[in-house]
Amino acid sequence: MTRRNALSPDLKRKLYFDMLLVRRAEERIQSEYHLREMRSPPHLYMGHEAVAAGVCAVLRKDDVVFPYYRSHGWYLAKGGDLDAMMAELFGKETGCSGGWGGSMHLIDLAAGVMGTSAIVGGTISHAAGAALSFRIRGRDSVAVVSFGDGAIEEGVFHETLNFSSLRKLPVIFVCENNLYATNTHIRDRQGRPEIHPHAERFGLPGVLADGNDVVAVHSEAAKAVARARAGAGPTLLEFQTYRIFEHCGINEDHELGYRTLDEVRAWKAKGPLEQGRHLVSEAEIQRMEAEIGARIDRAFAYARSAPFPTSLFAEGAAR
Amino acid sequence: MTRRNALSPDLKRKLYFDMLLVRRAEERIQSEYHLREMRSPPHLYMGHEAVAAGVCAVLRKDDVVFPYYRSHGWYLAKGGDLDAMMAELFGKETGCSGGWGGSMHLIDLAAGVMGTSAIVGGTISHAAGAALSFRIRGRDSVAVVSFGDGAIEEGVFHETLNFSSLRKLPVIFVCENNLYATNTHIRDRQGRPEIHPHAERFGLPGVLADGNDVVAVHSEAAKAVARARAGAGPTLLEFQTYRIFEHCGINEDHELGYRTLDEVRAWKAKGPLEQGRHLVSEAEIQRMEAEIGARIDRAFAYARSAPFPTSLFAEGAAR
Amino acid sequence: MKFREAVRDATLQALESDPTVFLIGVGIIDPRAVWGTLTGALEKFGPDRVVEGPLSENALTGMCVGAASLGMRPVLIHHRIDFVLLTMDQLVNHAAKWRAMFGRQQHVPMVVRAVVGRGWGNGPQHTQSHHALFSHVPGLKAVVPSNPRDAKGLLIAAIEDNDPVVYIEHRWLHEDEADVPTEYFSTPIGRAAVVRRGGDVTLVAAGPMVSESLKAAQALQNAGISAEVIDLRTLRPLDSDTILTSVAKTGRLVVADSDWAPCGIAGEVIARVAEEAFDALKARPVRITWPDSAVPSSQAIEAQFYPGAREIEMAAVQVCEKQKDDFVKSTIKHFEGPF
Amino acid sequence: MKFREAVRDATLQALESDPTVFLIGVGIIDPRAVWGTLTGALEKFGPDRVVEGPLSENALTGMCVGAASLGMRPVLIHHRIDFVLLTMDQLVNHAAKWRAMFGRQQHVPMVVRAVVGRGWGNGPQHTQSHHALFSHVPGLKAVVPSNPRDAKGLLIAAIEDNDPVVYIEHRWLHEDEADVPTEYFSTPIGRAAVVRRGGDVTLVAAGPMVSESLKAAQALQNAGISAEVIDLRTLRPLDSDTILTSVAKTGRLVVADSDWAPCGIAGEVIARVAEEAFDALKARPVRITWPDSAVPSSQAIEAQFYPGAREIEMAAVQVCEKQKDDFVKSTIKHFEGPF
Ligand SMILES: Cc1ncc(C[n+]2csc(CCOP(=O)(O)OP(=O)(O)O)c2C)c(N)n1
Ligand SMILES: Cc1ncc(C[n+]2csc(CCOP(=O)(O)OP(=O)(O)O)c2C)c(N)n1
Ligand SMILES: [Mg+2]
Ligand SMILES: [Mg+2]
Repeated sequence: MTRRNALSPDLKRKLYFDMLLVRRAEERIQSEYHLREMRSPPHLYMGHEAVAAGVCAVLRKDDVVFPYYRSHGWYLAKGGDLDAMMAELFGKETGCSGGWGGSMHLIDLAAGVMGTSAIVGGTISHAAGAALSFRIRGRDSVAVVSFGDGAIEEGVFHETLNFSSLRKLPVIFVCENNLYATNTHIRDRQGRPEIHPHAERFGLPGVLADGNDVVAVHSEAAKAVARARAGAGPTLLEFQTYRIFEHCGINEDHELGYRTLDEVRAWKAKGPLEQGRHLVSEAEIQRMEAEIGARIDRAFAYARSAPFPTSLFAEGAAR
Repeated sequence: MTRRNALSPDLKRKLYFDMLLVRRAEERIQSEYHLREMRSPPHLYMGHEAVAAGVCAVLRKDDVVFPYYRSHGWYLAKGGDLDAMMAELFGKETGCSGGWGGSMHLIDLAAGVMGTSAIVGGTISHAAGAALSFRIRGRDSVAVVSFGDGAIEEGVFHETLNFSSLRKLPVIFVCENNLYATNTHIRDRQGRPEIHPHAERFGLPGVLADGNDVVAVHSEAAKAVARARAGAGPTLLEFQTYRIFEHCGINEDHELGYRTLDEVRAWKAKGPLEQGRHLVSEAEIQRMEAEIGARIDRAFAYARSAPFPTSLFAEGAAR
Repeated sequence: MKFREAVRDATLQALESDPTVFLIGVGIIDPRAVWGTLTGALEKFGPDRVVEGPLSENALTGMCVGAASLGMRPVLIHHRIDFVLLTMDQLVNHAAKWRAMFGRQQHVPMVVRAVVGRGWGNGPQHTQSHHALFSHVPGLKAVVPSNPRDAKGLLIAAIEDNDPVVYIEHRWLHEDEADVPTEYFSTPIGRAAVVRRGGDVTLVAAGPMVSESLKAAQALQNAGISAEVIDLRTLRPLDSDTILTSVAKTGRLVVADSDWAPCGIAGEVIARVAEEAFDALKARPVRITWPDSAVPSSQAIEAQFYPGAREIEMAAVQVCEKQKDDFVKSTIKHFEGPF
Repeated sequence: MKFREAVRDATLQALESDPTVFLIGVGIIDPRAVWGTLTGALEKFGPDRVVEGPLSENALTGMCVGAASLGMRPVLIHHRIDFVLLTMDQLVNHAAKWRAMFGRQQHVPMVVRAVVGRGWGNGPQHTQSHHALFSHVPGLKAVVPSNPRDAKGLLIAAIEDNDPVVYIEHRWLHEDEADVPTEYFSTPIGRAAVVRRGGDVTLVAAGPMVSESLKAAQALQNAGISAEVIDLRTLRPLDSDTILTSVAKTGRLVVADSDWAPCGIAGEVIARVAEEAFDALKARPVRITWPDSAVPSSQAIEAQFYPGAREIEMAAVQVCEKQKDDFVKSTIKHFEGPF
């Protein structure tokens, strides 16, 4: 298992690198969005990076993830192709979804990134179905689904927990609790605003951890994945984190008044990159920045020069 | 409050009478069903009588109940019209739903029996909506919904508990846990086959009681209703009970093999009328039997002689 | 073989021949085995491939989408199609979108097998058809067998298909009997069948209305009208060619559908013919559908609800004016229906 | 007044004039106030009548049924109509059945106000229309305003109506501006409007396709074709009379619908005309609808998805053969659309 001091240097680098890659890629999306080349609604992951990075670091290639629409982080951390992701945001034919999906619908089957949904809670049951298919086929792969604190208000969350527990399916439910659903606070939506207690009365473990501490995320994910792989059943992981920018779009939004600048600042101070800073040396960070910068330059160049899909009908639409 | 020894003689008589009325009415349905005059699928309440009788005894006329399709007991205990119920089962124009609903869709608005649904879990959210309307209008009425142990597997149960707790709505959730959904045992359907623990993590109280002990039901219902009326919010009541006959229809069904005759016998032995026997004297029972028998005779005669609805289109259907 | 036995035959053969096929649904391990359509399945294939579901139709549907997107072929079974309304988000927003939304890398080979109820006062919530809802949405397919042979062939075809298919099964037909090949075979999706040849009028129907149309055609023959009868079999994609070819010959069209008219399949057939074979039409096309009402429970008025052979026959006669007088002679005697 | 301001106007006036009216929905207390359509509502009427809902669309819909069955008039608001698919069981199995199933003792005066998205790569799950689904089911009503005046009048009518009404609001129209009476008024449900008089061809449309049809009519005039334009306004119950009267005059019909064709409202209009005004038709009726596909995200192909004035115009010219040559002259110059 992975107690803090037990992390290998490679793992530490990987965890930090994956978080930094997401952060920098989204910062570039932010800075170029005004050019109106990327025309799909981006739900930025910035602030959540530790969750995807920490969980994906314990997954195998044959494990599958079902991210929600806030999926950039999961797509990249699970090994999704950055060029194809940017091409998708640019609406290009070589995008990971051929230009049909946009930012909310990323996929990379080779990397085990299953399709994402713009319907809140839409893929929670998909992950259980994937886990059921592993069971039927006698594989030891696991399925992971991520969703927000609002998604647990959808009935399907409870339906799926029940069935997954009943059948001891190899599925891990990752709730990224960032306190808000769009701009409504969890206390205005839930009778008892805590996520992890929902697990226990379906008969599965529910865990609470700091979602901005990538080491804590990694450690809880490792236990849950080991449990699932061993056939002991599902786990619900609640990771407390925070969305830094507006719900959908590239801007800050404290001026809307639903949250204060102080609250945002406080969370930024304990952000995943800040907390994870100890994992790597200054020199390593320099190397990472250089590599990541180059990758992102290439991805944007690729996306820009890629062709648009030419015909709706070529894609199989009938007149 | 109503501890056993604190029950008034009138209340004791009422509790027993209401249970006996349901039992005898359904026995008559059973014995005459083969005549093929009653052509709608009956979900007999026999075995559950204490739940409806115990809960309805604490309700006011302006309180509303949303029974599920297994509704004969609730309809009668809340004061629904027996003649109109039987006419409905006979498909007659003077039936409580004009012949349009049948056994699964009873209603008596004057008595506060709201419409019932043949969709499992279909009226759980309706009760919360009724409670919300009381809140908006500043009334102190309460809404009660009944449903089975299978209904809690539907997402809407969890969605509704959450919202009701959040808003502290005057609604009481009554789960009649008879161990089976149709012919599938609760342990084959639920990861943790207990109902009342679901309440607590939404922030409302969950109570477990013997649903075949009408005094226990009455006592728990009284607390929950007082709580709701006082504005302190909803309660989930789990009453353990048992369905004596087949899920839908009039026959015994142990020969199907999903449950044993011994199990049925054991539950019948601790049935609601058996456990409630102490509430009334032999002489009182004689009087009740006579009155109930006369009422049922009248209701069947009424139903038989009542006219059929004459035209689909008179009822507003368009060609 | 009976219709329900043909459904069972298809199910067991599919489970036998393809290890990725599994069954899931509420109450499918019930000893009554969904009116006997699954008898023996659990014993033979075990609880991993005959999966009892909790009362969680929405999640079960999403689980089928997830399993199918990983290469399984789930068959989701509902005792009533009315319950499918709890799953529309997964069917329409997810299953139907998965192939297009990800640039055709994903596909969802799942079957939703849903039973339509009728009779014995089942009432408004246990008797709906709703095949029009599924026929509306690109990315879904919908089939409605009218006889035991197609019950087997279309179910196997649905399971083999790489898109989500809604298989609509009318309980009313469960006891119908006919010869059905015992070997594994499939009936192509997207092809209607001309089940009776005729030259004066085209009667189009699906599911339970096919036998009603055939009865009507028989009666029309006595009235000197030769009716061609088309069994749609698949509602989406609709086989326009077979319909248009027939109407090009007959010039007259009556469509019978066991569903409500507005935005229904009967109207769709008429719209296509009007758009694509307008010049061939010699008379107004006619729809025979349900009254615009819920299905009542009472036997007294339920009897007025379902149209049948007589309504089809009468409509056909009306569109074949030339024979109207013969009609009055030939059929008035047994025309005593509600409308 | 802008379309979205008209929606707000109707909402605030209804809350003001009837204490049984309340709003409920996911994110309706958001400072952005559903694109400004609810600005000030929370402040004025408080959290008991502007009820923020958790992300539980299905339960919220059932709560509206329950509250409405006790005499309230809930207005349930969805940021996207796609989310209504989570609530079909409550809408179709419950709200739509309540009046009939209990012998007309119950009624459910609720409004489902649902917004249709379009543009900026919203993609397959945030751009559907689905008005056909609601138009299919007896017991439901469906309205689609095409302009700010009807946006207000139809919303007030929907709230006053004693049956469940689905109010379909195209975000595309939110910024459209027109004169709207400031007082409380309602636009009758079930009545279409003839928004332009003409004698050669009838163009039928709803919602965003109305302005496209009017543009087409303008262009057709240059081609010497006089088009009558009908705004359906209500999809269920459909105002057949207004359509039939117009077609009786013009003999030609083009129906434009922002939805998929199969079992859609355009097909329904054509089916009714074919059935009830067959002899009046001089040419094949034509549907202008969406391609049979999900709505793609990429701007490059999304541009090919939505038909508009040009497709309507071209279809109208085709059904008015006599003017075809004039057409080629008059419109070919600006016909460069995708198809
Ligand atoms: C079923 C459904 N309802 C509503 C919406 C609109 N919506 C999109 S994101 C969102 C908030 C979700 O919040 P949460 O689950 O906490 O995830 P977060 O965006 O905070 O990461 C809402 C209400 C939707 N997309 N799907
Ligand atoms: C949504 C839905 N799914 C399935 C059914 C079929 N069905 C009718 S009753 C029933 C069992 C319900 O069991 P429970 O809730 O425990 O109530 P009980 O009948 O035992 O009193 C089922 C599965 C239905 N009517 N509605
Ligand atoms: Mg959130
Ligand atoms: Mg039960």
